[in-house]
Amino acid sequence: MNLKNKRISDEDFFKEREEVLVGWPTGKEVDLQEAVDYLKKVPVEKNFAKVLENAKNAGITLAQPRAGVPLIDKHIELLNHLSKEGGADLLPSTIDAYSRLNRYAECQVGIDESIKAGRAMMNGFPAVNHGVKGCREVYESVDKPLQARHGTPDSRLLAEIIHAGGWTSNEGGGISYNVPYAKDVSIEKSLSDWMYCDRLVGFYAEQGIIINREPFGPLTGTLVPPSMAIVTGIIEALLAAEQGVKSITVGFGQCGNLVQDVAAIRALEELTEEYLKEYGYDDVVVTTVFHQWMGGFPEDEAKAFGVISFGSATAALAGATKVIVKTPHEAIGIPTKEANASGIKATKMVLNMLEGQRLPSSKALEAEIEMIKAETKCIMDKTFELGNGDLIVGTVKGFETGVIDIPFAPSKYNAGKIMPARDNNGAVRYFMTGNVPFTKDILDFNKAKLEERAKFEKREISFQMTIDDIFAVGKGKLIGRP
Amino acid sequence: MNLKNKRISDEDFFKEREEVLVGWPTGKEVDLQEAVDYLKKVPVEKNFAKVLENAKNAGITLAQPRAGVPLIDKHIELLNHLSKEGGADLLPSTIDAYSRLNRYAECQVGIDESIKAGRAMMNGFPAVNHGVKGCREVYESVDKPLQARHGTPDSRLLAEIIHAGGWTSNEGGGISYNVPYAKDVSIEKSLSDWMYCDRLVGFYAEQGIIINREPFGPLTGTLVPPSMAIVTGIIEALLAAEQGVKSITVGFGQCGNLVQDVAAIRALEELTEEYLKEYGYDDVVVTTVFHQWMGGFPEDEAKAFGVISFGSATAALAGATKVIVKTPHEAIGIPTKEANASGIKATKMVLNMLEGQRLPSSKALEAEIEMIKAETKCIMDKTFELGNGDLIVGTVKGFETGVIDIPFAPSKYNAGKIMPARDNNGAVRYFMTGNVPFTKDILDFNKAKLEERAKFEKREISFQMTIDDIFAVGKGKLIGRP
Amino acid sequence: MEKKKIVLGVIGSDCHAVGNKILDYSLTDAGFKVVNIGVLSPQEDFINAALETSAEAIFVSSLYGHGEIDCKGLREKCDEAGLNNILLYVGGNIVVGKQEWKDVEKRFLDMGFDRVYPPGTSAEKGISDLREDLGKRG
Amino acid sequence: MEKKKIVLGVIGSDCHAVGNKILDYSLTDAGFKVVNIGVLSPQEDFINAALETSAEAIFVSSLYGHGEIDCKGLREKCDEAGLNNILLYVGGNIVVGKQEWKDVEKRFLDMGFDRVYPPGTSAEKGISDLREDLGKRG
Ligand code: B12
Ligand code: B12
Repeated sequence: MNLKNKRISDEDFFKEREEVLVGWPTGKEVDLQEAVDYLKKVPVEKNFAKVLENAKNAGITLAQPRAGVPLIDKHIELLNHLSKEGGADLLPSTIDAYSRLNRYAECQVGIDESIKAGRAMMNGFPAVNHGVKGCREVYESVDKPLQARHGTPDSRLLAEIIHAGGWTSNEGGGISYNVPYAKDVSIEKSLSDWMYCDRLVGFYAEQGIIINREPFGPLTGTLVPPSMAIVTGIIEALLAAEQGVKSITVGFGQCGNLVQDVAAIRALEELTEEYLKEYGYDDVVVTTVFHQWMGGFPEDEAKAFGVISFGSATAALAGATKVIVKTPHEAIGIPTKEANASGIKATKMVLNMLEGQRLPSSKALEAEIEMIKAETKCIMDKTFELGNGDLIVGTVKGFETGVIDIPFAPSKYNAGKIMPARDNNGAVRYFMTGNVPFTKDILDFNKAKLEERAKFEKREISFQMTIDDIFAVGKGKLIGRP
Repeated sequence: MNLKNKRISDEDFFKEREEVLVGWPTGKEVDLQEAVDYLKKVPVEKNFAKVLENAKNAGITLAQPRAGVPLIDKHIELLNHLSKEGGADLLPSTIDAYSRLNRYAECQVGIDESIKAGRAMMNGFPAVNHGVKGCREVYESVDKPLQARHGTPDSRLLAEIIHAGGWTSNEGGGISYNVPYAKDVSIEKSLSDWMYCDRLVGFYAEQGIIINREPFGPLTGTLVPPSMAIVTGIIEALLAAEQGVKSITVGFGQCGNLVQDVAAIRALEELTEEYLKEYGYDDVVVTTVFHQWMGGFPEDEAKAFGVISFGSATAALAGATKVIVKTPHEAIGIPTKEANASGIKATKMVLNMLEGQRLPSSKALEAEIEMIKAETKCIMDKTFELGNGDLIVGTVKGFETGVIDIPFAPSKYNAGKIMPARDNNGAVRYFMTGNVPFTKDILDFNKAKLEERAKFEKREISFQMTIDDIFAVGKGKLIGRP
Repeated sequence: MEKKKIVLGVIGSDCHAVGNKILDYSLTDAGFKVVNIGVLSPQEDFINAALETSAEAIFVSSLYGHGEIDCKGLREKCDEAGLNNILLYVGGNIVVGKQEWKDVEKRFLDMGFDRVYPPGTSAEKGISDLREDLGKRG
Repeated sequence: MEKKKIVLGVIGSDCHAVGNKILDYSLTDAGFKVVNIGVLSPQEDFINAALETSAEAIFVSSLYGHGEIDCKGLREKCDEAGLNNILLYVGGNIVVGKQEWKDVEKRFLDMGFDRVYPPGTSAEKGISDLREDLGKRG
């Protein structure tokens, strides 16, 4: 393979750019120099990177919802509701699923049908179709920083349009927006496309405009063991830094065991900073995001509030820079703006009550942090080795060989050989380790933890445990006991 | 004073009993021997003491709502809704405020007006007016153990009627159901009346029937420092044990700092067991109850869910045997049965997710436990000293001298000289210590903690801080910052 | 100028003491002379205190849900006692449960209260209304 | 007896893979031969798979909210392809947002689906309905 982890040259970038912008007519609206001027006028309180950095320094946790509807005026109404009524600190624009596959013509159908039906027929905001103009209209109508949240393997045109539109953050990455979201996209292709997105942000940084980038930590949202999620975060952070990104938010989706979750956020932050330093990226600001439970939710709204609030408490106790908020409608469908605001309100109440409080350092917490770090290091070392020191090559080979392996992912480029299950305290462990290159100590530890549970439940460790765990939270428990 | 902490003799008890039972016509319905036979048929799963003991052994936290309406059929409907739809593990019957003052004639007006108006005109279930028959009707129509929850300085007749009615737990105590609830009742009088209630439970115990008793830990629910609450719990536990009570649940109302709250529950449980052992009560089963935030609530229901869920998480992490559940209507009024059930559902979701998880032992937690124990010991020692070894005498004198002092209590027998405020992490500390006999170390510690906050907020430690703290949770924060 | 006198108390069998202490503090701070009869106060205590001190207004709190029963007839008793036109304010959680505020307010206005406050009203709101109402009377 | 064949997949641009894997496991476990075309599957893939394998039923999942657009015309295309009377089931989170279930069900029944499932339906429910419907056909 040709792809290497190296800053894209200006020549290559601008050549690629020409192809990208013709992907849809709105591409013509992007004029980089004009965009730089526009972005220079973004005030501090509407710059995603700055708001995150300030929160990190102040030691507080910000709340951000997910939200997006197809039509611009409705989308503005929605975001303002979430900001003013809900009290969101950061605003999203969730992009619809057609855009995520670059099917902009289908988006147009969705927009038209939504206008006709008088209700949203799409699950997000088709930013590319609305163009720079539409994105700026949204940006100018809200009072908080804006970020695109999606799941797009090839988000190059989207990135061009949203950033020129005044949106100062883009979620995603070559692994995290491919493997959980796509079936047929090669890792090499998505890494390459996200290199472009990162380079664009790097370009802006060179013009003095800091735009935030956020790898999608939860991946499939389904029992992803912390170390595997952290590996993808570190890799995407390193790749982004190489392209000149200066503000990176690494993320993790709640697993449900408080100590493990806090340990994961701590390990994620520390390791990302260490790796960035080790590879010579000294001026990157690293912040963290904790996602409230990303798996199947209970249908009952009161129970959903319980899940939401527990996630908020964990985020605060972990000291995450921000928390992504779920809603009481999660199990059923895209929330109304009221339901969405109520999720934010419950979240902020808990964050406010826990402001400044942290899970105290303890032997149990330290041990969990060490275990997560040790697991992560095994995978990272092997990945670098597979790439002969090149992280892109290593990552592609890592997936090929199953050294990196995301449970329940739809991608055919993912080995799908590891299988997670909860231990007797609800922490997520590796039940089948596939080709993940763990030391014997780590393998033994995972096994012992699961055997403890098996013994307690008087059954064998088996795939049935995993299935039971997948349904457990939806049914009102953390652990899927028989 | 004549009152001493000594088991009431049978003679005195039965003499007093005659006076008690004529307090209202329904007193005639109580026939102790018949009641013993009735209670012997209570199955394990409907015996409050047994269900608590089993939960303690299993290490799980049970959820109990508050609830009570004036009419029997509506009350039964309510309790069944909370049990079946809400998933409550233990059932309450909250007694109305007229009954609490023994104004049974006014209760009758309330019952009649409620029938006339077609809606509840009273804030609880008037158990004395409904008599043994009414209480049994309730008991027989539900599937979980029943407890009376009230705030009655003189609950003797109530105790007679509910226990004969099959209710196997009574909340309250000579301090905790006087000082926060009454203005003019002397401590001596309420201690004496609660001696009777405890003796009644002791009498049943001698017949082989274990009834649970629960001191009301939260007191005024308003910034009560942990050690002061724990002192009242220990005293009431010791007094109850002297009368032969064998199952005691000591309680504590959430303050909001996670580490302090967990420390409080741990200290409460350990100290109560130690004191009971020290004074020779070896066969008492001690369990704990954690009350979700007892102060002013936010009006917004989503925020209320946040408060409720955070309290549930604390209860679980502390390993409390049960948690008393608030509702999303708390700030406004007595909840509908639906709102009440939704509070339980949010609570149980969090308890289930945290089942088996505990706040790990840490230096911070141990230090907080030690501080609470040291403060408690100062007050307990002085109380015994004031009473020349007699706890009843000591308690009465303790209140007279302000050695025991409950903030914001309406009772004129309470000194009202201490004033609490939150420190910079939200833990409740003594800001004015009145006559509470703390060592210099403890005084310095409390002061230093509050000065940390004062410095952070750039203002003096003052009553304004306390006021700001009182309103803070209602306004969506824990600490009342300027 | 002499301080205006306000009778303050929590009516009926109601023991909620915290709001009462805060109102006392805030009214005093705002320059009123507060006659605080405290919690668990029958109607008679309010009236006697108002008579004894020639108060301009009575602040009734009811938190525990029995407000409707407890407040009934207070205006009439005030009139009988010769407390003509004394300002009667009521606040707290004055009815049982979450009810439509418009209806609740009307029921209490009909009972003869001059001002009726929903849950969570700040002391400041009561004080500014009081200043306005007293101002009108001169 | 030969195993009955069921085509299983997630329609449209939908990547939700977990339910699909569970359904595959449960249907297989229940004795069916599952032809799983996976996530992100266009209508054509369902039809081709059913034609190739002579399947008895098609299990369509749609989770992400575009179910209504994605499912439109599937029955007609089945008919055109000669898959007469093939059982069409659909489940998941098939519309955008929380809507009245009765209306949603009707819209999908009108589109020609034989069974329409609300969010959170267990695999077992689908399997027992399938047994019943196949039973009727003999
Ligand atoms: C995990 C998850 C994800 C993961 C998916 C990872 C993966 N590749 O699988 C990630 C994070 C990637 C994700 C992405 C998105 N998601 Co999503 N996701 C969920 C979530 C939380 C759980 C889904 C799940 O795995 N459940 C567990 C499995 C076992 O259950 P199941 O899928 O429901 O299937 C069961 C039953 O429904 C039934 N069933 C399913 N199909 C059929 C068919 C038949 C015939 C029968 C009988 C039964 C049946 O059987 C299964 C076994 O019991 C749900 C909400 C929830 N349920 O709590 C949202 C949800 C499905 N997602 C949603 C959305 C909108 C998205 C996104 C578009 C946007 C976003 N929020 O980022 C993208 C999708 C992009 C795309 N192209 O598809 C919405 C859909 C909204 C709607 N319909 O109105 C939901 C409902 C959340 C919400 N309330 O907003 N998601
Ligand atoms: C703390 C508390 C208690 C403590 C009280 C300790 C004490 N002695 O003070 C304890 C635990 C003992 C208690 C007991 C009971 N309580 Co209680 N309690 C509360 C709680 C949580 C907070 C009250 C409080 O202190 N707020 C802080 C103060 C500063 O605010 P405030 O009192 O509302 O006063 C402010 C304003 O309302 C306003 N205001 C008040 N009066 C007036 C008057 C005027 C003229 C004006 C202008 C303004 C004004 O000014 C104040 C300052 O801003 C409330 C619910 C809530 N608000 O969240 C329930 C609540 C008041 N209690 C309630 C009930 C039912 C009871 C009990 C009957 C039963 C029970 N649950 O155990 C017993 C009462 C027994 C009795 N005889 O009175 C109900 C009342 C229900 C209703 N009206 O429908 C409430 C609303 C809870 C609920 N939703 O069920 N309670």
